[in-house]
Amino acid sequence: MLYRENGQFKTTYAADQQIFPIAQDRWTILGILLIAFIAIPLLVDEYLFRAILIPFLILSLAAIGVNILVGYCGQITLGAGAFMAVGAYAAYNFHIRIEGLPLLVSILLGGLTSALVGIVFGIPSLRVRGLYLAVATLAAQFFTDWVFLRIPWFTDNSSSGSVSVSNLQVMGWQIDNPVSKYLFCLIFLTIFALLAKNMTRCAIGRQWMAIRDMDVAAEVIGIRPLFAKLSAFAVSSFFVGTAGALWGFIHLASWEPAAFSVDRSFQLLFMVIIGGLGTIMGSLFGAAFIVVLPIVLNQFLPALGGVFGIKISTAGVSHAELIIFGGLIVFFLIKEPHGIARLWSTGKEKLRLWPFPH
Amino acid sequence: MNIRKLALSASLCTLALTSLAPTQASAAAKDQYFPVLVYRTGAYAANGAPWANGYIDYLKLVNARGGINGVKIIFEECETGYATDRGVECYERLKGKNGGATVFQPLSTGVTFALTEKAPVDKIPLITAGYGRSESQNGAVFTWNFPLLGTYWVGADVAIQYFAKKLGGVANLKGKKIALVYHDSPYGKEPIPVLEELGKKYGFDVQLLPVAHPGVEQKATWLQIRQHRPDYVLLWGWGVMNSTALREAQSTGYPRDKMMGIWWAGAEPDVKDVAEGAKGYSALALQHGAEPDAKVVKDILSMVYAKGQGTGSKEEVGQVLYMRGLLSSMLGVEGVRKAQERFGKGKVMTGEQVRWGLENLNLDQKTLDAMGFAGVMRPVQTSCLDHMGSSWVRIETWNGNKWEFSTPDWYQADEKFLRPMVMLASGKYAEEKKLKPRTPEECKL
Amino acid sequence: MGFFLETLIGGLMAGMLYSLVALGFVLIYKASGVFNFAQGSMVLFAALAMARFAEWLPHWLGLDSLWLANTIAFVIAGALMFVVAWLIERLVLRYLVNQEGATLLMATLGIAYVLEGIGTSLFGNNIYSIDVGMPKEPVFILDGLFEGGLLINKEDFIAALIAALLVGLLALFFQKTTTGRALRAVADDHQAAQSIGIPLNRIWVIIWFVAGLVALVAGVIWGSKLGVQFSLVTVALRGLPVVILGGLTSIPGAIIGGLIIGVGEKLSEVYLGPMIGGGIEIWFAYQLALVFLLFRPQGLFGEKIIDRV
Amino acid sequence: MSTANILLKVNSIEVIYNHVILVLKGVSFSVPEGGIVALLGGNGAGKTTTLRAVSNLLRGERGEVTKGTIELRDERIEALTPAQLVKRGVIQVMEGRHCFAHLSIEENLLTGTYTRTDGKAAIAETLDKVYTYFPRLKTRRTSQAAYTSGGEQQMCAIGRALMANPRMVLLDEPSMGLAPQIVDEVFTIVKDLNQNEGVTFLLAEQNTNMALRYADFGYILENGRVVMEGAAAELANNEDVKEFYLGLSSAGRKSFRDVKHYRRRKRWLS
Repeated sequence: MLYRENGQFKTTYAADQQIFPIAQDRWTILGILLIAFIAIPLLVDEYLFRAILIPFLILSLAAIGVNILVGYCGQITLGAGAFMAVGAYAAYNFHIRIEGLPLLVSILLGGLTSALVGIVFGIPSLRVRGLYLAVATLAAQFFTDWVFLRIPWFTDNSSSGSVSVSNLQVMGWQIDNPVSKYLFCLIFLTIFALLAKNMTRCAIGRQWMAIRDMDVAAEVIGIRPLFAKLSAFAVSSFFVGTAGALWGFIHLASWEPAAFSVDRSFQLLFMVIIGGLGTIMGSLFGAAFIVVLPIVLNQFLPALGGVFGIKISTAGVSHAELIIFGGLIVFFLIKEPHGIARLWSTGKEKLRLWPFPH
Repeated sequence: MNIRKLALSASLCTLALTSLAPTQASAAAKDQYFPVLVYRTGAYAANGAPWANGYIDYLKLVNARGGINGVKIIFEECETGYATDRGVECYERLKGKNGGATVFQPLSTGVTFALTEKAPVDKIPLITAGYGRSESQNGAVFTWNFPLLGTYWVGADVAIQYFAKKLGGVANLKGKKIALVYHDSPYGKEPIPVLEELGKKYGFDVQLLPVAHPGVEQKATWLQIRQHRPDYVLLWGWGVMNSTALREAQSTGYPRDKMMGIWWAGAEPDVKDVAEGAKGYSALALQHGAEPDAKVVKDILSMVYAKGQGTGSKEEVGQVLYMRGLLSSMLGVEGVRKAQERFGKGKVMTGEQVRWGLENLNLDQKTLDAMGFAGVMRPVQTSCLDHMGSSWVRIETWNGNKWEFSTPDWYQADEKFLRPMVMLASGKYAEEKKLKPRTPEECKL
Repeated sequence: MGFFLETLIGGLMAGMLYSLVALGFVLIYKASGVFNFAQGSMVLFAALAMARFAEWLPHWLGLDSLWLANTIAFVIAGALMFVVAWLIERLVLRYLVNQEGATLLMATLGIAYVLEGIGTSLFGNNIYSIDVGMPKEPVFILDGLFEGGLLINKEDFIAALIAALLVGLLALFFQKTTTGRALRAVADDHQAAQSIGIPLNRIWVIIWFVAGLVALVAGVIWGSKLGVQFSLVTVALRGLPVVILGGLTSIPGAIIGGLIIGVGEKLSEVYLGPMIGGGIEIWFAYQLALVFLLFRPQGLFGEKIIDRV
Repeated sequence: MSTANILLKVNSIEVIYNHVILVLKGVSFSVPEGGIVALLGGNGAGKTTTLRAVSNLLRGERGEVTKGTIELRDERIEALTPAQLVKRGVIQVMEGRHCFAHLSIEENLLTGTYTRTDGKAAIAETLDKVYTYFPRLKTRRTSQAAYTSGGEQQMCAIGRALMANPRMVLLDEPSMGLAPQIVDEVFTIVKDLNQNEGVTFLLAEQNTNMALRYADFGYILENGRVVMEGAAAELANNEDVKEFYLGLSSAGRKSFRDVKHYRRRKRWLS
């Protein structure tokens, strides 16, 4: 009953083109943002910040990037981890090699470098499609893994290949405690999500979607596949690379190439598919699902076993975690192949009609 | 969705969420809390599990013996899967529980690197017995890392000493070829600087052969070894990589008695399935080998396993990795015991106090004998500036059936050679992090 | 020269094993349009079952013949793979008819996790060996021609023979049977196949079972060579460049692709690796596949991608 | 219509897609043995959904029959799989043809025989018969289906269905995207098959004119409801049908300016 747009009349084009055309949505989003920026930093403890919220924010950002490429432009990628690595190592090199370069600039330059590399690895997409492309992007993954392991220059000649950063600050704001790290990532995510949302609503976004839905047809009506595909690769890699830089700088502070292994790529693809292809909201849902679920299961199962008086061994817990995690993924896909975002919009649809079913 | 379903899922969600929020530190903890990072699943489970069992069994033994001056130990496992981000999550989850963690032992070089940045903030010592970053021996810079008993640089140096001995002196190393087959990760890369330095010093050639995680694909590596016929192969693997290397050596006909493994490549899971095929293969032993006859092992069997409280299977008690876990555990416990001497016997120690204990460890032969470690390890003494303590290495050989010590010799790394490298590397780290190394005066506080 | 030949032979042998993994991908893709990322987990699951039953059976039944124990274990593992195939159809595929490729791919990743979890909790997490009596020691031939002789690995050789035999049998099955044609029809269009009365359910059980058997054979061979352990799941990643190089729908493609990749990666590692630091074989395999793809986007033997608006 | 020879009886079915979208709101009709029945209506009227409900292909589209019954010779068939239905002699030719793109025409036809158990000779005989009805297919037998023309693909799809030796064919939009001449050809063959082989057809068509010319009986669907039914000739002469579906009115062809812009629903529903 509450969720109705009755009485909200659009009198201008601008009003009709808003991101959230329904007033209730606008209030909800505003409320969520307020909670995220003000309530959470006041209420939440350190563990939730470090182990869940910060990884969630950063991986959401990466998932948005992947979603631009996979969900909006239809180019399946299994190399997202590689672009995170490029972003992180590039930002690291800018950070240590150029004295006095502000942190923000380093991170964004990391993203830009990743975008350039993304364009290079996007070139095969002009020729190769679908699953073939997905596997071809794995080439990027394994190649970057190797590069950062083998070429000492990228890791500042560290003997182990592991690098670390410290004393991070932005314009005098020390980013050292969990709250400041959380807010820093949150600001990034908010701005980038808005950016992505708008990008997908304008001409370039429509080009991507045209390419996704039928590239030959899109080409026929005058969309340049070269430009559309490579721009999707560039924008996507920029997002993913920025997320990678944040992952390295803010979350881990010390990392090795294994932090961006092929597992990470799979994880990101998981997020966008579980969350919903072609929706920004879905990337966030997916990231939440994939980040939180294993941790919850890991802690929840022993507790659950305790209720029934069963003591589950650590190995047993991780096996059960794997089984349940895999099972839930399959379950979700069966229940809603279009992802959590679709579930969300179906829910909204029902709410609109409520109390009538159809 | 009907009401029942809704209620059920809501209550499950609440339960899940409450399980997420870690129980906060109770004001006065009564027990000493040891978090245990383990991996019992995944590609490295075969090696991670016995280590973890040894680690926990020793804690159980201490409790059975009445605790640390009466203070009982509680512990909790967390599965990392040998993945850095899972390890970090485990660390964050466990560090604040039960009044705060005593020490962390990640058993992963990658996790160690990540935690090295976090431990100083949380003031929790990291024990990395036989692994971790080699330069963290310098306690002035790495104030919270304790690579007790030995670092990889020690291992590399001793391996070369052993080769020299077999060849009849360091002079004969000249012109020889030594291949390093290593796990392509920070762990595997640790020995490279030392080997290259030593190569320059003695005039031998180092051939680097990386093997990608998890190490099941080594055909090309061993073809190269067959091509270059190095005089010795140094195996720096972990988990399934070790047994694969031995199988490949067998199938390309490289003599196993010219292969030498680091101490993480010298345990039962590495050779058991290759059995006869691995005969003659040697590995460094970080002080101990398989010690089924040690008193501490017998104590564990009688005081823990006999009561049905053993963590793993009985057969594995006393094996190499089990002993390694047990030793690591013992070092942590002794750190607490030492700290109690200063800060109050029978009290629960904080991480900071335990650090003092670890920096002032002095396990002489008498203490070791009393604890049941006679013959397992040699005395160890640490200081504020030396976080490793003395390091002793033996050489064990697989006879097709079990590990045995082929020679009674004990080796020690060449401190005169390694110390400058440690200082250089840790100095670079301090400079990067803008850290001010501790002075001996600060140590006394 | 001798060394070059050795590397070449080593590459061919390794390639044959990759083909075996690739074959699993191709079979399932061909018949159901599902890119089955769970293939690696199926290899692990099958190999674990085989290894553990071969170890347990002598205890349970008092058998002392290794051969008999292995045979029974193989049959049991095969039966398990049938159960797995049936369950996958029953619980997953049935509900995902007509979904997009990405969704199906994700579902197989979910299946992979479940299989890994169940496999390791049932059968354990250590390194187990499968002893099917393969010879381990190397043989040196043509001593006179090359210094030190040519190294031939009997075990590899037998493995390659088995792989080739299996491939031949499967090719026949696909070319000559009605089921084979129905499989291809299903791959093209689930719904149309359904509409003309091809029972998707049965077809899927068949094909997943066949892929399971291929996984079992692959698992036994790899397991006998390297031991059975969790890392076997990564062989799937070695099989991927093979499938895309050979074409997702082509059985001969899997073979040729496997050989090309095997030889390519070993030669590159041995000759190129030392120059640029080593450890290059995995990405080299992928790059090699990519280069081929640029010329033939559907893989060497893949069905032509048909563009009609 | 006497009940004795009714082959298919659909009784007020309701279909919901994705748990929220109600598409059919109580559709009832029946198909007599040996007849050609046409379901007519514009886009989104529910024709395809009705056919899918009968042939049980709804599940793949996340739809389900929530109310009503479907009976084939007095047997309830809602719970059967498509394969079981084909065994009972009911087969659907889907909208948009759906030939197996990578198979040749002949292979396409042969896939239709999967459910048959009467041996190779019988199959070869059916193949010959299909080729006589569709001589075009014979000339293209080895070409890949994807590269044949739309008309050939439609023929291939119908031929493939015939290979199963069906008693009843559900034909969805056979005229879609085809030139009028080809449409004629297809419909003529349908009529021939109906008369010579006794195959019953249930036809969903937008091309009302063409459909009514060949069908015996018609139902008009609008918004998921049957709004009118009657013998084909009767429908073709109905004023409203003429006006709304055939573009004609009593005054002959009208200028577009005079076309009514509303629909007299009351009259439809009365």
